[in-house]
Amino acid sequence: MTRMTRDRALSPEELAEVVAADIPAGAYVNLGIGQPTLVSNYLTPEDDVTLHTENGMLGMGAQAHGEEVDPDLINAGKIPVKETEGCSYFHHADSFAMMRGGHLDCCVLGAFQVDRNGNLANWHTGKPDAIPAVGGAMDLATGAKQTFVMMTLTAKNGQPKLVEECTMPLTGVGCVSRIYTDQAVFLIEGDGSVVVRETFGCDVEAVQELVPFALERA
Amino acid sequence: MTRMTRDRALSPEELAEVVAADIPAGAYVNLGIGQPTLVSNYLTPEDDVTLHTENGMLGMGAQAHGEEVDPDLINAGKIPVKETEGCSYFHHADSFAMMRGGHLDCCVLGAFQVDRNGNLANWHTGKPDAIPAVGGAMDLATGAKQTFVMMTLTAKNGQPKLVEECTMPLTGVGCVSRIYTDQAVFLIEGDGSVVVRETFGCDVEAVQELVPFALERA
Amino acid sequence: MLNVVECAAAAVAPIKNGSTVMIGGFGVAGQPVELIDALIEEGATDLTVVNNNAGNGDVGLAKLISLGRVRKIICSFPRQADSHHFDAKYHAGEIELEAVPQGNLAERIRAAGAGIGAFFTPTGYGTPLAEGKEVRELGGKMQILELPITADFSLTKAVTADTAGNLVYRKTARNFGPIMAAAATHSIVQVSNVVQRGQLDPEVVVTPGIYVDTVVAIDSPAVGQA
Amino acid sequence: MLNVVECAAAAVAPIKNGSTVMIGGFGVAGQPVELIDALIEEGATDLTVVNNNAGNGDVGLAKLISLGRVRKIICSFPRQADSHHFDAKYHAGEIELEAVPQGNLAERIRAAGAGIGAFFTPTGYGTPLAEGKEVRELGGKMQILELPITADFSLTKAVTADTAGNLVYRKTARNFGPIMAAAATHSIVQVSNVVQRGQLDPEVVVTPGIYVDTVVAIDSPAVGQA
Repeated sequence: MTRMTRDRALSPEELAEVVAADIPAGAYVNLGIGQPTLVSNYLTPEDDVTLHTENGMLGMGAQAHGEEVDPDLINAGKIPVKETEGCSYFHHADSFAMMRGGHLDCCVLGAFQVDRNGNLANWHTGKPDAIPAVGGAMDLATGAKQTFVMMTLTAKNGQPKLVEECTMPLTGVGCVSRIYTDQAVFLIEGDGSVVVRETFGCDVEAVQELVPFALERA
Repeated sequence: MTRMTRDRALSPEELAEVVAADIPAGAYVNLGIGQPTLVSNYLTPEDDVTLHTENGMLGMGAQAHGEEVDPDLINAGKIPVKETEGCSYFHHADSFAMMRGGHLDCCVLGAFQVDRNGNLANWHTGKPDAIPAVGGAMDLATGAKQTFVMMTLTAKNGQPKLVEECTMPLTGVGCVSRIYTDQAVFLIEGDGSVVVRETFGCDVEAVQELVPFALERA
Repeated sequence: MLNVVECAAAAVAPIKNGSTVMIGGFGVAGQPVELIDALIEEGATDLTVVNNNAGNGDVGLAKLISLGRVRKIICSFPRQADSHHFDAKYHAGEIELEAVPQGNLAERIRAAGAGIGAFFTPTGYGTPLAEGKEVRELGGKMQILELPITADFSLTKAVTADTAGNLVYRKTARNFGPIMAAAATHSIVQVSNVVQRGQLDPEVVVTPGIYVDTVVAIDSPAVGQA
Repeated sequence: MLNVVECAAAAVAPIKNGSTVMIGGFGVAGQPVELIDALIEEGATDLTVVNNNAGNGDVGLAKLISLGRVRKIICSFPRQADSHHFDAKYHAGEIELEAVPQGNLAERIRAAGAGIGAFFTPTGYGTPLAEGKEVRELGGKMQILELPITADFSLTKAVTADTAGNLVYRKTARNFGPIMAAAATHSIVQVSNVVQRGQLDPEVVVTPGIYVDTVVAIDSPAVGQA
């Protein structure tokens, strides 16, 4: 696969296309709620990727509209979806067993913070009065063979989201293997080192300025 | 229900009829391999008893013969059986979950020994060179709401089978609630006392002579 | 033995104050709306509720919570855009919350039905939801010990029951139904229709009748076609 | 991704010496006869086999054992009227046996597929099969800790596969098939026929295709009619 060269930070849609290109043909994948859902728009039939939704379906199709909407057929974000040929239904314990048993090749999740050891924080801001609501995030982060994160490199307030050590409550320990951001793609090596695989519209030095530890070059 | 009066030790078939009469209407029941299987001959449609077979079926029917035989439809004793209306199939983990989760009202098992505390030995003679083969006996004995034992009161060599304390390797601890034998029915009370509910063709004194601890009268 | 009752009120009548009640559904799919409404009418209070969420909008579980009838909720995702009734009770200290990762919730419910006393899982290790839980390394992974979630009653929804209590579901409305029916001491199921024994193919039964205590047929609004 | 192969020999070709192989079936029902025969031909040795039994008569698993290709067997019921090949190897100290209560066998296989690191169960407590196992009282019952049984390969039998790998089974031939396919790293399934994606009703799929690596269609002798 040829890497596209880009001369600016990526839109969420463009980033979704980068992620989609990295999902191997034939993979079983769970796309988290929000930005990761966009990835499905860039998967082609030739990719033969099968989508899992944790509320009990393998082979989830595209969003349903109008008369296609069936209230008994929704995804984990509670959005009506369609079937694909070869899909199947199962109950919640079987669905999470599928995830937790390491059968999904990959899941793509959003994040508040990821640290150099692949620790993920994406469910709780840590504010003392926040109501904890985790859903399936911990199961996905821990259960999939690979966990990809899709996020902006910095928060709206400019704070780094790729950090030395997560300060927010964790979702999973050492579970993230790649981070896709608007400015760069990072590979988490597992020994505390993080490699910049590619940058978008900037050079590695510019990315380094936004990350509070020393990055490795690809 | 009127208790029949009997003037002699019971045949296995007669004993099976006694057991069948004690199974509540509407019960879900597992009948062990061997003598307990006879109980099914004395269950009537009015009893509405549903039979479970641990190889993955609820609503097991009678033994299949001739052209009814389907190699894909067998019971736990590997004997061809038939369907009943309202039956269902499931895999082995679901089948044992049904048993182990306490959903069966009753199971009926054979035994080598039962002791006054309801401990059961029915899978292994304890001979040092014997090959251990347990099958589903431990799951049944421990998982059903009630475990009934069907056996002769004494072994072929005259040794008691209802004993102070099992000497053979156990199948389950404190799991037996009733013992149906050719000479008497016993209720295991849970505090170490055993009540003679009824006798067949003999009096309680004669039964007491065959049991090495003091029995209680009903 | 299966009890087929005439109305939702009769189905939920046995639910007493202080009961633990599992409620099926993920979003609207599989939500036993009429049974929840009957429970609201019936009046039992001091309830512990097990559900994936903590109520939406002003109806159903949200209404039960707003009426102060729920002492504790065990769920994976309480905070939603329209969970204002739960949010208010929670911030007022009037409802207890046990937040559980969704897979642990499902597996703990399954464990209750399957007679599993406890299990180790990697999900949640190293997070605030594992605080105080036993930790052990197994198979090269750090894991935490989780206990079954049992219940006195379950309220779930299926599409068809036969008179032996066997159930089939429809699409993603299956979700928590089968495991909750198996876990609860007394399972109550609303279905769209009841057929005679023998009318369901034994190969496609999802919940065998052994797990079903009470069934009520309720005319639900027509669902879309697949 | 699913690999549909032409013959049983191609299906079992990846099985190497020293592998752990789960073999489905309970009695003849669900027994993947042609896959076992292919494994015998293929020659892998020093195998650990997980099955409910330890072989019957002189064919299939019994033959594999008689050829000295099985180092260890994990099963619930090795001793049978016609298990003479296993019996002889066992008494000669030439095969290792792990005897497991059938429900623990099924649940341990399920645990491997479901990512459960270990679980507590009352089954086996106080018996010789619990010797050396950790004991804990949970829910008022004495329970023992059991570990998952994992495998490199599974050989199972279903009736129909679609080209997405989804499987349906037939009657009590379902038995260990679904849990073994989920537990093994590489699952190999023989079916009577393969249909196109979309030909199986998604509501009745028993094993979703994610659990299936290799499928081979084999003309089996016709089975009886229900």
